[in-house]
Amino acid sequence: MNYLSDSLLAAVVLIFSFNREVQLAVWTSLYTATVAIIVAAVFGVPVGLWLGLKRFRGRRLLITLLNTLMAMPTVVIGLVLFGLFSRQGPLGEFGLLFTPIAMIAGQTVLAIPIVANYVLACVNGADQRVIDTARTLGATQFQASIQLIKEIRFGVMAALIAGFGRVIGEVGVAMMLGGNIRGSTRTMTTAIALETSKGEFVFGLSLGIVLLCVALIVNLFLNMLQQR
Amino acid sequence: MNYLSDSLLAAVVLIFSFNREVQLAVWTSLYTATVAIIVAAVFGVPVGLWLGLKRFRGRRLLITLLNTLMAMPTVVIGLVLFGLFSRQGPLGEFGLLFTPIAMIAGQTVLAIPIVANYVLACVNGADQRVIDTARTLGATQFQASIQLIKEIRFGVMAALIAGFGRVIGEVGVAMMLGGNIRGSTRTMTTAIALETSKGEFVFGLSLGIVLLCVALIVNLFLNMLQQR
Amino acid sequence: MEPVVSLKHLLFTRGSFRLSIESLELVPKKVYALTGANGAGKSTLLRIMALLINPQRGVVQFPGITTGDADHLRRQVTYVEQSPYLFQGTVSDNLAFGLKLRGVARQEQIRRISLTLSIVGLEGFEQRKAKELSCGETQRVALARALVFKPDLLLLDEPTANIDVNSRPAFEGLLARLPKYGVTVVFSTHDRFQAQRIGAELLCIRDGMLQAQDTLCLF
Amino acid sequence: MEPVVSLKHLLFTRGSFRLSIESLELVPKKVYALTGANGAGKSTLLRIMALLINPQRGVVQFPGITTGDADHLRRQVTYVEQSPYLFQGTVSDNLAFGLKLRGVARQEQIRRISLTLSIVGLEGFEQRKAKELSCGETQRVALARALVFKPDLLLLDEPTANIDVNSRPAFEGLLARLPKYGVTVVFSTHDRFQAQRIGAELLCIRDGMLQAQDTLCLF
Amino acid sequence: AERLRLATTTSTEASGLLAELLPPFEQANDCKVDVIAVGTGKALKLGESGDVDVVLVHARSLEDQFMAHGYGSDRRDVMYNDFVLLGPPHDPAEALGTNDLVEVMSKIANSKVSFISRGDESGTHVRELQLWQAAGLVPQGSWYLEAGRGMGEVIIMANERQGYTLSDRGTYLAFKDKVDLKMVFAGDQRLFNPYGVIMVNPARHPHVKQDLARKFLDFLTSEEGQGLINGFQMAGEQLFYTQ
Ligand SMILES: Nc1ncnc2c1ncn2[C@@H]1O[C@H](COP(=O)(O)OP(=O)(O)OP(=O)(O)O)[C@@H](O)[C@H]1O
Ligand SMILES: Nc1ncnc2c1ncn2[C@@H]1O[C@H](COP(=O)(O)OP(=O)(O)OP(=O)(O)O)[C@@H](O)[C@H]1O
Ligand SMILES: [Mg+2]
Ligand SMILES: [Mg+2]
Repeated sequence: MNYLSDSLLAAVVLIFSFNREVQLAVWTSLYTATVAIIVAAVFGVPVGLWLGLKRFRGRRLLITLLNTLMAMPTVVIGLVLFGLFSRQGPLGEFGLLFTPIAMIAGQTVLAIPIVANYVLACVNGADQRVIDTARTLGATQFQASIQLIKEIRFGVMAALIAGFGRVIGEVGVAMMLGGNIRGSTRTMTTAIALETSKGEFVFGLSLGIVLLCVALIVNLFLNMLQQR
Repeated sequence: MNYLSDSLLAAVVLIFSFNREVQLAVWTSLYTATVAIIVAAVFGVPVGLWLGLKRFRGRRLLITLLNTLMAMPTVVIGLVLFGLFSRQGPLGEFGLLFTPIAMIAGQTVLAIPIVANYVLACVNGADQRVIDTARTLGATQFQASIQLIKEIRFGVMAALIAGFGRVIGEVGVAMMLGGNIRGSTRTMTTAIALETSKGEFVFGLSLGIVLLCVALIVNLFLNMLQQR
Repeated sequence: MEPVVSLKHLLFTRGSFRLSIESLELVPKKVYALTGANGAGKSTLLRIMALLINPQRGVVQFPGITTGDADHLRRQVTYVEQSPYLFQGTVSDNLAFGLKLRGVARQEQIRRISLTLSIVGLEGFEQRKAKELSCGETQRVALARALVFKPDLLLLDEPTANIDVNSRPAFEGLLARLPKYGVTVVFSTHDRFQAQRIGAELLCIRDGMLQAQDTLCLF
Repeated sequence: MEPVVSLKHLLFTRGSFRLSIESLELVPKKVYALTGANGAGKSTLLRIMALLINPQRGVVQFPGITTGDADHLRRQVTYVEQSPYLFQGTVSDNLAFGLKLRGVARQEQIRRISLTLSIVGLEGFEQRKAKELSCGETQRVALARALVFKPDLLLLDEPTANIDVNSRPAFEGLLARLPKYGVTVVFSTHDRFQAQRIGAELLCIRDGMLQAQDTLCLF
Repeated sequence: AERLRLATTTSTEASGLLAELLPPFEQANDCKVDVIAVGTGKALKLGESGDVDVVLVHARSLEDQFMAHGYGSDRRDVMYNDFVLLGPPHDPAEALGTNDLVEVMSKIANSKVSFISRGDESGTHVRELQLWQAAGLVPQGSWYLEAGRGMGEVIIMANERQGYTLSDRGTYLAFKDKVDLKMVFAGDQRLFNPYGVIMVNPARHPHVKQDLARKFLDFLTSEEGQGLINGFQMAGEQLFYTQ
């Protein structure tokens, strides 16, 4: 087991050495994931609310499709967006491939079904009287939905946390659309994948521990926000 | 965009050609994910219930840790279990590395936090009176929990679906612990990764579409089960 | 004077339950008491009037209230459920909800909230957590939450069922006084003498139909 | 005869609310009526007796019921909440819950369920969905769900609050008859004459304390 | 049937060479070879920890280190192929037509057209760094992208950026029709790329299937094996050569 303990030790050393490259990768991971989760929330939360509240034909089918999207491998999302962003693709002229923007786009696509699904589950679990009560007090459908979000805010927060975790820990999209370019699109996860492919297991694992520490700090911070 | 439409076409051809190797990969993906999610449910559902029902010091910290685990890159899980299963690791003598068992173990570890978190969110959303009502009718704590699970069964099902999707779509654990051995541990996702690295984007994407079809069928089946 | 609400050729069915009302017009600034057995359809009728559920057939109109759209209408018609839902947060947050929607100024909100709370016998409850109230207190808060913005039509579902016996006269007095402030009240009740005490007009549901208003109501 | 439940030196506080009971013993096969203002602590006391919440101080014992452990005890003590929760599924599923736990045979379950439903005035409701009942129907099902396995101690929180006026005599008669079958009943109520009609002994909570049983109860 | 575990670089698996090479061996010895295709570094690591029986890689210096540490018990040269320099068809750095490798490298560096480096310490990457060194250059700047990815991915990136890169011939042939790149330089001695096969040391890892592993080494270096390697073609070109 000294392989695992070696990694732990290396992680501690890594954290306190303030290695420039590691810092940069942490930063890239953090800001792409943050932007992606914000954009995903803008789309995913309303979708989840809508599927949770409205009753219409085909609703169950849509939910099943949403569930299916959660099984989408990240590399497939990468492939599809690659087709969009590549030189020959419809958005090729903007030269977005292998930039953080392409990564963020992919991560957003990845996070939307997760956020939507989680919010849907929360809406299903929420007290059925919330919307009615708000409406009888004079709220429009939109205002009532906002009130519902407030009532299930812990669930929505959990949805965003789940999505954030998924995005910051994923590697397929970041690799495929970001390109793992040193100093620019290298994230913690692509760095880990790289070290692993080099056979530098201890270093890869210690980077993984650093990533988990970063995620822990973010979660502690969100947790603090929640408790206020 | 004919790269995307080509892939769609190729996927259709692929499905109806009943290619042996693809069938085998589908099967490997399916059964490892299924076993993993069952084992994950055995651990994850009680953890989620426990965190949702019991109030104790350090509970919020545990929940934060659980959230953090969701950010764990699959390759890191792969690395850690590699340390266990490798010949030099504590379980090395069983020679489990690069077998489906190792893959299943990794996928289980991956799915547990997801299932637990989702169940936790459902318990938080559930009517607070369920447990009390069951207990006043003579149920033990355990029987009352079972009743709670029945009441939130859609949420629990959603948790399992989310976990299943995550597991069947992941590639890091399958690569690292399974080894992508043709005819034995090659799953749909590792096959996609392989084809992508070969530059066979169309084939990779069409495999991705096949995978999504498989996931869709599984979800439709679960959906049918739910509606009965 | 135009009726506050008028129902015509109304039919509502759900499973084996069936509610049908040929015609009903409620006059402004009056109090109506709705009675009927359990499962007769009192709550259903109130929910229809509160625009929460749609009848399969027939029309529900509010000629005396607004010519605006449904969203305008909803600001004037409110409904207090039989087991009301209070929003998370404090009692004050709950009462402020409707006031905020109507753009009432902060200071005025505070004044009105404390006034209304004292009317329902909950002085000083502003900062209590809404989810930690007893049943009767919850019912009072829900009533206050509706009263605070003075609706034109107030629909109450068994509002005094869980109110303690010493406070009941005060509540009945309150219901009786509301028309003076321009509020039309419809409340359901199982207490056959309550309607008399308040001087409310009886509406009695039986066999899925409204009984003629002059027949003896057996509930 | 040993008391069914005995409370000693009980203190329960929550925020500014405080309930303290020096000593209370309930004799078997009697009916007790619990009264008090909204927020007086009726539900709290019932929940303590139902073992749902623990007092900060004092002991709750059930000498007349069982010498077994708490799980045994829970089979004999049951509590019907003020706004009861019905499990998903049918009315019959709800009633079967307690019977299954007690290992009652399938046939016997069906027999008892239909009998109990008719007692609470819900003949033929077996296959109705529990979540789609009116308020009064819900209250009846919850009562039936508790009655069906004949507990030793039955704690009811305002059981007739939402019951329609024509059915009330039947329910009061039922409560009055239960001791004959060996059931001790404690119910809370806001109807000061109900206790008299049933012949129940009055327990009156005021200022966080139980009033002496011989003083005049103002609720 | 017995199973032999072989860790190898992606190039041998992806090119299809192993699909030609393994079946005759498997048939002759009634066994199955489990191929784990990973980067050279990881392949050697798997050998080091005893999780595979045989490794087939191309990184001479690392292989020698591996042997020196006693992780391997037997190493043999199997075959070689070569590296080639790829670039965009219009060749903005005017590398085409130059005969000197060093000059080509400086031209690319001076043109400031993108150069995509593997950046993953693979055999190819190590060779690339040697070439820069030979040219007396330290590549840096926004034109020099260190991708940290596999060969195929890097070719795709070079294609997208219309830049230059160094590739092994096998992967280039596999990608030739998929990308808009052409070979701008090849054939220099310094682009020689030998593959070696190593049997993991049974003295360190007793569970290593040494008999089968030895047979595998023998087979690869036998006349039959060498013949299969020489006969293997991709896109009509021979890909690997034996000594
Ligand atoms: N969601 C629902 N789905 C199907 N049937 C329902 C639903 N809600 C209520 N019902 C049925 O409709 C009928 C009328 O219900 P309603 O709640 O209007 O009765 P009520 O007069 O308010 O009774 P109570 O005095 O018990 O409150 C009842 O038979 C009830 O079982
Ligand atoms: N979860 C809680 N947290 C804090 N305080 C609570 C909680 N539940 C109830 N209380 C307070 O405890 C007091 C007693 O509540 P309880 O429900 O026992 O009253 P009650 O006599 O049943 O009243 P009612 O007649 O309205 O049902 C009330 O002042 C109430 O606000
Ligand atoms: Mg009702
Ligand atoms: Mg109470």
